[in-house]
Amino acid sequence: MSNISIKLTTDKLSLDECYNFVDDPTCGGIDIFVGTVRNHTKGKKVKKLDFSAYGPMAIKEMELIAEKALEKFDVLKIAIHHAEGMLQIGDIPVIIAVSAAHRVAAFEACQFAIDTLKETVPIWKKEHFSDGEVWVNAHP
Amino acid sequence: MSNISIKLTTDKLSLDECYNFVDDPTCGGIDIFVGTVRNHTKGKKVKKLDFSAYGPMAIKEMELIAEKALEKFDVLKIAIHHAEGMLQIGDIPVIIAVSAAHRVAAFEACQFAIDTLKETVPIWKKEHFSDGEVWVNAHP
Amino acid sequence: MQTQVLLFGIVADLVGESSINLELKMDGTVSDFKKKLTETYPQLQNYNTYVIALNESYALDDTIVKDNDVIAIIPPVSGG
Amino acid sequence: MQTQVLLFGIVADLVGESSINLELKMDGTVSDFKKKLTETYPQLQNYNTYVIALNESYALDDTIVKDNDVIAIIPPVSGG
Repeated sequence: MSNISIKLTTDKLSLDECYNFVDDPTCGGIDIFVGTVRNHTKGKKVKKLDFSAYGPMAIKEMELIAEKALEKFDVLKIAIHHAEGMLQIGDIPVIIAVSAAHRVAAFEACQFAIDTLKETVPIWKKEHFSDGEVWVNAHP
Repeated sequence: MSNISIKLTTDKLSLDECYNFVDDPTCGGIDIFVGTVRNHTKGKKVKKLDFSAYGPMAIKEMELIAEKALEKFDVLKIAIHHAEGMLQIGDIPVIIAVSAAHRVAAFEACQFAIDTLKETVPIWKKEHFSDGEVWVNAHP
Repeated sequence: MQTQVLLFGIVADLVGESSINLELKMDGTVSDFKKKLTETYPQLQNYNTYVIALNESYALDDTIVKDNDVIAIIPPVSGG
Repeated sequence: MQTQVLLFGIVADLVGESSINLELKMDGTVSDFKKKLTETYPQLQNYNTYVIALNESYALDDTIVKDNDVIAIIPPVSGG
């Protein structure tokens, strides 16, 4: 669909690419959420994060989220881009951009999309510390 | 303050500049709101928008919003950049970026900032149609 | 006292100036200022949705206007 | 029937493989598959917080596993 952009990639994610995809002459507001790799978690220093994905299913689930966001909220276009592979502090694992005629819908759809992504999309991150590594959320 | 970036400018606003300002090794999420010039309002086709500001007070009020956002929400850095002068369809009147350790605070602070900006910052826009022009909100 | 008043948006259009000078009595309030403004510019009689800023901060109706205060008339804002 | 099972995250680590083959009876359910999996890989006995996907969609415990279905074991996700 031309109003949905989904990407799972080992390349660096691009804020401008997401912005340009959702920008539209009929839109009045764009909300963009950018996940970033934090240098600490529960008081421990993180060195890097390794993201692995069940690729085909991750893309399907991201498409489902995008379709649901367009259905549920009065929004125009949505981009959901996620990175795979080894990320350093400050790198970007995920960008979600949503455009809407009115800003409240853009905010709501963007929050819905990131909340749902963190629940349903089969992507896993392993945190690397100086003294070992651990799968995040593996033991909820 | 080094965790607040305020700008009122006739230059093109930059998404990357706002992102780079708020990005921080301790942050896990960044929310960015981008206002865009819509090509219609209440069914009428808009040609362009002219933004004028009471400059010194607009900057003071944006600083107040930024300080209040840092106080009210658990966020790290905030950028509020606003354009002045004549903008065309697709141009960007405003960018607000907020970084936080956890994403919910970033979303909340960003919404708070744009909502408050639209109420308190002395900036006015005049919509130019093919058959005339009108100050937005002048007669609420 | 002689004051300088900054006008913006539709108020500047209605008055036809972006800055005016107004003679005010000493120790008058923002309310007094508004009355004087409407007397001097009757075209503002039907337009009273503005608020007043003194020295780049929003002022209340009972705030005292002091000598050398920068007065600004702020019609409903529409930034963003 | 012979099925291919994809493993991810901590489950792949526990089993030591990212893909395994498992002999399943015809017309068994996802529940039956899970039982067989734990019998074959006892190291998963104390790890049951995963869910199952069939053909890249989440499946329920009573879904029938058909021949040629792509089975995947999905431990708690942590993307974003």
